Amino acid sequence: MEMAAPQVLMIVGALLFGIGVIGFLTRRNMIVMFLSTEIMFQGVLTNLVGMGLLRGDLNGQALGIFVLVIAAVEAGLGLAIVVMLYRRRGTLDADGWRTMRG
Amino acid sequence: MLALVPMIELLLPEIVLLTGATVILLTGVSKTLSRSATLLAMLAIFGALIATYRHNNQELLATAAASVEALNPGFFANYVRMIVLAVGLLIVFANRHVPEEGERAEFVALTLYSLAGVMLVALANNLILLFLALELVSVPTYILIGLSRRDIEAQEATAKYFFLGAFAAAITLYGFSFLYGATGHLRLFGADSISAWFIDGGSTALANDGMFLLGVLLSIGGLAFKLAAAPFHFYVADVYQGAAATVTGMLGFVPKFAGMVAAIHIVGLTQWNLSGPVFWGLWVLAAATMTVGNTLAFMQYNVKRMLAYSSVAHSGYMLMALLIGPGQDGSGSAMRNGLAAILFYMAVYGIANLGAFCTLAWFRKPGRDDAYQSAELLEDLSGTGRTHRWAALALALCVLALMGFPLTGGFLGKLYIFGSVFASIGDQPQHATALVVLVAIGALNAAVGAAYYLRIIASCYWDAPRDGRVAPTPCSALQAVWVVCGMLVPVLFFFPGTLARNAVSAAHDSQMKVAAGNAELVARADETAGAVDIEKPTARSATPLKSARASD
Amino acid sequence: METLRSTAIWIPLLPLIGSLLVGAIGLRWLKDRSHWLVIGGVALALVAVLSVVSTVVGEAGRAHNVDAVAANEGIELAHTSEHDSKLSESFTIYKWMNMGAGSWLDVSFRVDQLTSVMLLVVVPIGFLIVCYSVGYMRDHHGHPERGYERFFAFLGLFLFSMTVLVLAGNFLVLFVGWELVGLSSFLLIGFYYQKPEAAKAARKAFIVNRVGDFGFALGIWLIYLTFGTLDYQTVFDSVSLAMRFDGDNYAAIVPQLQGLLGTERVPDVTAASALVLQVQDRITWIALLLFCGAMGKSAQLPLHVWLPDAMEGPTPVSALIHAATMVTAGVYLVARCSVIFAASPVAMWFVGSIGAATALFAATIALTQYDMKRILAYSTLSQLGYMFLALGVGAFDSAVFHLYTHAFFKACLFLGAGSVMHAMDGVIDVTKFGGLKKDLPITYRTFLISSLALAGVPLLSAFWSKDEIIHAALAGNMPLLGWIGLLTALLTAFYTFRMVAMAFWGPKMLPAGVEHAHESGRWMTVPLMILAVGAVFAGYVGVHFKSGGFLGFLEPHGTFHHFLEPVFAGAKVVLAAAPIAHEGHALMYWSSAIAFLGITNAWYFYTKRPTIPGAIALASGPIYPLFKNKYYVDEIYDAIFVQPLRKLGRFFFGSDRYGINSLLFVIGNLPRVLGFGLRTGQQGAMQGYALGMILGLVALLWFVLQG
Amino acid sequence: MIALPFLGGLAVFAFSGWSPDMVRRVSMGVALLTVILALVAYGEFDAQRAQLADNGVVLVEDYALDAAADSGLPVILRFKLGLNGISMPLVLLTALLTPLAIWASFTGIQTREREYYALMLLLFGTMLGVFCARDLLLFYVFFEFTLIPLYFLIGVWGGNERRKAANMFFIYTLSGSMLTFAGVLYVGWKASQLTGGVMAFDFATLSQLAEQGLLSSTEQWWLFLAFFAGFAIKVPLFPFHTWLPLAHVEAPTAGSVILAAVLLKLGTYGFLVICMPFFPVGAMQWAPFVGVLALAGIIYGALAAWVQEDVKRLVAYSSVSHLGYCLLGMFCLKMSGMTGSVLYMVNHGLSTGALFLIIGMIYERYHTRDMAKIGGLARKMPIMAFFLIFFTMSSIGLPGLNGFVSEFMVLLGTFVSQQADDVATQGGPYGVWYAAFGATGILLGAIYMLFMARRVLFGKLTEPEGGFDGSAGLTQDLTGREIGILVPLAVACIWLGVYPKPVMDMMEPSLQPILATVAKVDRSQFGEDRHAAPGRAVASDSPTFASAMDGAPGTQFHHNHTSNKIDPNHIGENRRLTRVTAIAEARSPLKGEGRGEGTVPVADEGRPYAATDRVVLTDYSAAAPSRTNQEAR
Repeated sequence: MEMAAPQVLMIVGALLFGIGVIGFLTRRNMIVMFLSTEIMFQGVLTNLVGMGLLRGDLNGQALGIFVLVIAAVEAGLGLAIVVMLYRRRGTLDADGWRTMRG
Repeated sequence: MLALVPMIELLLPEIVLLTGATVILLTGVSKTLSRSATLLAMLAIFGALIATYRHNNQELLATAAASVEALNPGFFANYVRMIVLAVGLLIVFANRHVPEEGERAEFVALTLYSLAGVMLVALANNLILLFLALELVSVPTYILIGLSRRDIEAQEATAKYFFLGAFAAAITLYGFSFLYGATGHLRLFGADSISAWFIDGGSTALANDGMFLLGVLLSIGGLAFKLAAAPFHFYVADVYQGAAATVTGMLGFVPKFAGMVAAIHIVGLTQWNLSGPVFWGLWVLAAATMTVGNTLAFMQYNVKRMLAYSSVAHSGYMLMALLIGPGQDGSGSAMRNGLAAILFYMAVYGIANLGAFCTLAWFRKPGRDDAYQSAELLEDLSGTGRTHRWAALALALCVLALMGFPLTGGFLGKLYIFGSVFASIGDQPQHATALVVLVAIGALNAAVGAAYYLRIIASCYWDAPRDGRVAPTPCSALQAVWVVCGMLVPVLFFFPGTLARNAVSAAHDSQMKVAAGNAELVARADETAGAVDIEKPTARSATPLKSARASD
Repeated sequence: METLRSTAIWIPLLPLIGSLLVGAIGLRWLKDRSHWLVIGGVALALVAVLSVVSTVVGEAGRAHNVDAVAANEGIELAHTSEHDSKLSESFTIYKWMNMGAGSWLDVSFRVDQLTSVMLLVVVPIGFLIVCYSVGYMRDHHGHPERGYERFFAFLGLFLFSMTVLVLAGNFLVLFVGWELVGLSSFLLIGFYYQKPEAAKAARKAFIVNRVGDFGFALGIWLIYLTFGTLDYQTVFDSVSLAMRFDGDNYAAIVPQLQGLLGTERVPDVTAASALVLQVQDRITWIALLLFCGAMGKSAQLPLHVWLPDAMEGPTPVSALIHAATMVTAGVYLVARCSVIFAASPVAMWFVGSIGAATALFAATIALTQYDMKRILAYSTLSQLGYMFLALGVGAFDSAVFHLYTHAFFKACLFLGAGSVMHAMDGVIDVTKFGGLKKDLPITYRTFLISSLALAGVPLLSAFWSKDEIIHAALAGNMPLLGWIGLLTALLTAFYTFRMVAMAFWGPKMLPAGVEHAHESGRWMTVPLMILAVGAVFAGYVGVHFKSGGFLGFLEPHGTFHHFLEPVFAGAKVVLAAAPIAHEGHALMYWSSAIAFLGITNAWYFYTKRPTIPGAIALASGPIYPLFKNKYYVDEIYDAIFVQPLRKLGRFFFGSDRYGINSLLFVIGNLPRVLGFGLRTGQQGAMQGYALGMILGLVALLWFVLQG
Repeated sequence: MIALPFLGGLAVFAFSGWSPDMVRRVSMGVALLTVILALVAYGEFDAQRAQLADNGVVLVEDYALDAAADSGLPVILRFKLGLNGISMPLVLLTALLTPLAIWASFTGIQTREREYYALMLLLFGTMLGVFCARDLLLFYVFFEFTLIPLYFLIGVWGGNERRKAANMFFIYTLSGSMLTFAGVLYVGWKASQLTGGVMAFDFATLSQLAEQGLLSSTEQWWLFLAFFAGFAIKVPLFPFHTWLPLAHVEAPTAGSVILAAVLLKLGTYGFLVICMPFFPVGAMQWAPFVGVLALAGIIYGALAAWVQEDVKRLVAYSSVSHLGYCLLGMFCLKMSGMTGSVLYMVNHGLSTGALFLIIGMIYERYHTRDMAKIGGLARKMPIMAFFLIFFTMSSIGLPGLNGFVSEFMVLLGTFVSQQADDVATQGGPYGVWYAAFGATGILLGAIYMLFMARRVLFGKLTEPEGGFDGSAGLTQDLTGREIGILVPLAVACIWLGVYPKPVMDMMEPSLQPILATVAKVDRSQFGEDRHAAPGRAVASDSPTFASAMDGAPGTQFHHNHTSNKIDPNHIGENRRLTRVTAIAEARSPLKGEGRGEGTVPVADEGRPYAATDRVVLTDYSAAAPSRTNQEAR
């Protein structure tokens, strides 16, 4: 159990990351898509923690903390953008935003 | 805490720039004060330039760098800084007319943040710092796109750029986590670093470490988004089209430069000792990027989209050189240097690209939501060769430079890239055919590129002018930018020396860094085991993986 | 020889200068005085010719050979005399083409007996015809025609070219003259360029000549390939050496070849024997290829088609170029290269056969034509055929002799026809007029004299030369050619007098619109008379008085032949044929009889019983139309060569447009196709983009981590 | 000299205040000044020629761009300019034609004069640059840059389909030259072995590269292909020619003139000064192929020209045909052919340039080039008729005019190509059949050119509705200015036709080293791969003229073989007469030790030859003719 912790964390991280990717690809609601990216970040975070355990130092967790910060920044920015888009269109369907193509 | 002073010393340009940006941001509270935003930005940039110039003092750097592990100062960083600041100055000027009256301060400040981000990317010697710097580059650009125009396209562009950017950032970061996980280090070069781990390992098991490779590949994949390399290029056209032309000019340069510098760091971790699959992976990436970019651009009649896809193609060319790396030369004379080619190319490309977009912005036409928007379609440009001949000439020159035509700096850029690829054949004889084929693909792509670039020139010069279709933007700063770009393009052909020399020493510097790390390792290896017999730190034949692959 | 050299250079230059001056200032300033410059130039050239010829004649006895003497010394030859009695002067004027390694092709001239004869034909007759043109190229009121000065400029150019041709000292210069006369001919035939026929005929002449020149050029290159030089003397000497090379004399001949060709080419016996082999291999090819050129220029079958059409040019042109001088260039060429031809039995056979075939063929066509100039043109073809026949049977001197006599009477005939045409306001169809005997007395008399000469009436010039030819043919190994010659002689007499009868005899008849037939002015009649005198007496340089000869006192083979002997000595040696014995004069009587038979028949058919010819024509079935339509050669050429080539050209052009360009279109649109495919990925949906990114990334990972 | 037109062009472009007249005068002045400089250069060249050993190259200038030489860059662009005997005539040609073309545009170009003349001057400078460059990269830079001005000249001032034409011209040419670019870099990289790392493109260095045999034959094969791609399209060689008629038809008169007269020569010049000396092995490997393409082009171009209705397109196709000779002469490996080839470049420039000028003059008057609509013009325009006939004759190679000399030399060189001589010890790659087919081009040339002359000049007068257009100050026949344009060309034609020796003297020292380099190539190497192993006699698989004649009776000889060893030069050379293979114990003549024993043929069939002992072949190379015709049993 103790021995397996890093690997478990890594697997969980990978799963989270995968779920985030799949969510990003499949959900049409922009907020959900945005949340999916957040899940991807969390997956990375989990992975980092696992790696840190594997390597036995704090570097991984240090990077993890910065990831949290960045995720927060992205969250703020993302929500602002979502609000802007919603104001313009009145919908959050990602498919609505494809006027430019080709 | 002792490290703090050297840290300040080393980061002085960035600090100046960021302080400037923050001050400008603060001036935004008052309308009167925000008028001086450009001036302040200029001051900040000049300040940063002066600070950078100071850093050319090697001794100063050496003493300071010794105590700060997270930074990687040197000519490489200085070169990046100088190019970024110089082009940044132009960008700031070019964008003078874009934001609305009240938002100029924010706009300028965000630009400066982004520039500072690129500089930090070059400086970073630590995954954390690298990642933060990359985010510092991209986050302001998300906002800039949204700020630059009010219409729906800009918003769509913002959304796409942001969402996909976050997506890609997550991928990059995932890659970083594996890099860390595989090696146990966050430091990139030097003692106790990832690259040291790589060399130290020196054995098949380590070099072939799946986790390490995964880390490299995921990182590069994420960075490929910034580079707009295929298949991460999808967003490019939409975003470039949506943003205001001058912001597009910036988007073509700033994030790409950051991505390229980061990619140089990441690939540099492997000492350019690319194992077969990685080599082929990058090979395919470069070939696909060139081809995809050019063929898609070939289909466009919207100049902005065309240039967007062409920027994809340019990434492809640069990836060619990235494949080569700094070349290998035990004497360290850094001949046939792919990195130098990239650095040179990037500068020329940035200028030409910015110039082209600035002329597009200068030819404005009535827009949908805005009062005006930049010229976009080919037909908007028709006859401008007669009505606005200097602007059209500048556009033509910039486009020719992008085409890589002789008598423009673009030609030298292509020359250096293709040349470095050829030069590296000697280093990698097993890849000789692949490299020659890659150059041939590049050459054919350049021909395809010529076809669509010519369309721009043709519509400027061949078609009859249409009355009232476009009118010049009354912004002398913008005009000044395209004048400067138009002049720099041929100047860079005839007088490439300074830039080229600096690019070479920058590349040389980054290689030295690697070599320095290696030297330490060699020393250590001698001390401890004494069994690892590496005469030249970067001798490739010493790597069994390589020879194993070659024998396949 | 410095004087000879400088004089010879002026022979072509003088007409050229006259011509250029007229061309430059004629239109604006000289106008109807344009002829004086050219006449002056030609007259001075004539003086130069006379001086050159007198030198040649004067030195004829002296052994003198600059080029070959050294090489010949000490060589045991069967006929060592060949070089001794020869005056053959070659001189280089300047270096022309760089062949590498210091060797050049030069512009060089050569003066010898053959040249002298040719000059004596070309320049005096040229002079007379230039004078004649002064009258001819005006209307009845003395106003010059449009393009008067142009005409004289072209005539001057022609004389320049022709003299270059005959003076040439190597094959290259010969080729230059050859092409230049082609140009002059082209320009002069196309003189009435507004007439589509004239323009067409001019082009045809040039192109058909080019066909011949194509072979000629190949022949020249083959000579260069074989001998490494184009100089006449070197080539001829090499050929004759090569033909003499055998097991006994190689030791003597090798140094001789080395002297000729240089030790680089002939270092030793091996090389010499290789060269000999090469020469023997190639000699037939060289001769045949050279003969191609001759066929073109001298309008021999099957390249004869241009000559009748060339009659679209002004009549003096027809007289000068297409009767007296240029068309004989082919004969000159073969005579000049007699050594080469003599060395190849195949070539000799070919030349003789072509000559005989042309002689007969052209005569049959001439029977049915109504255009006076065309009849004369076919007659020229036929007479040229005689000359080649003579060459083919090895009677080179007879051929040149016939060339010489032919020039006088045929020029006279053409000029006479021109005079008629002038009087008839340009009508030349003999069915449209008749009985002009009274109205054009001088023209009639001169025409009659030269017709008699052409018909081969005894004691007139052509009698001697033609008879020699037939004699040589019958005596040689191809007697069939002689019989053909005799048959042709009959036809010749007939068609000549058919023409005379229709034009001059019988009831008077004028074409519509012509009220009076005026005899031409002095500018025209004086040359006519001079030429008629020539037609009578020119032959006497070729005979000598000898009791027991023809009619008891005349014997063929006179001064003329002796004069030319050195030129053909080499060929005679190579041929190794016994000299033709001129014994027994039965043939002469027979041919006289044939001539009279033809003449009387013509007289009977066309003045006494004009219905007979029509009846014969009807009775002959397809033969008459065949003759009348010139054996449909033009049509056949058109169908076989011209149309298919044009079709091919169209096909090529089409394939450019649709083939190559379509291919290019396809290639050029590859990026478009690719782009179109890739564009489907650009649907604007960001999740699609993300999917693409992920798939790409997965592919990359899979590729790298697996691979 | 090169910079002056650039500066002039810029000035013309920049000063917007100038009236069109002023622009014309200034650009003409600049052009003339450049001509004077070119003449000065010629004078200097002539003066220095005697003292120069280095291939007759007169160096004018050499500096690396912005002193980047010491920067450690992989590639350095050097401005190394110089003239040699090959480039000098072409420089003079350019200097003669461009001002005339500018002069000829005075009436034809009535719109956007400033840009037009600026571009003309730009083009002028670039062309001079190509011919002067003594550095491959610099050559490439100029070579490429010529596209831009012409692209605009065609695109802006061209005819109806000008866009298509200009695009096709540009992209087609660029596609080819991109591959050339790759080749250039590869060569530079190879040369870096000689210079210690920095890529070098200096001609001198590159010829050293060739001399030292540092390029393998495979490399040369590919390099030739890469350069071929650029040059063949430029020339244009047969299947790559389709851009040319279109570009010619659509280009303005001056554009056509420059295109035909000078720009096409860039390709042939490139073949001559780059492909041949630097990749001699590649060149010889490709030579038969190039020869066949050239022949195809000669015939194809001629026949296609014949069926044209548009005079300009006709002349354009004639260019395709003529340039075939150029290449044929170049690769025939004979001094005569190569001299002829260079001369051909000049001559084609003169005569075709003049033809395009005349066509332009007609076009200005009648606004049509359709031969169905104009005819019989000799009646109304006798002076024009004279010049047209004159240049037609020059074009079809009438002796006395320039075309003949070059055509004759080229074909003669091709004809005797196989013959060994003191330079090309093993003979060239072509032979009688190449020349024979090439010579059909002369015939066809006469056909289509006279066809054109007849339709335009002779026959019934045909004019389009409304007669001629004199609005631009033209008279019915040529004006003094137009005569003034044509006369210098005519004089040059006559001069080169009658006395080309000075030009040939100029060329020879420069051609000699190229010829020597290529001639040294042992072509049996690559013949060997394809055809036969040593020790086996190989029958000629392509029928040759002489081998056909070998069958003639009385010419067959027996040889006494003293050994089975076979001269390697003969093995597998299918282009040469190889029925001989048995010169015993002969070593390669290339090594200069060609001293072998052979037997003199012993006669058969009653043709007695000296019954011989063995004869020592002292000079093997000079005995080459003997090798060609003997027969091995």
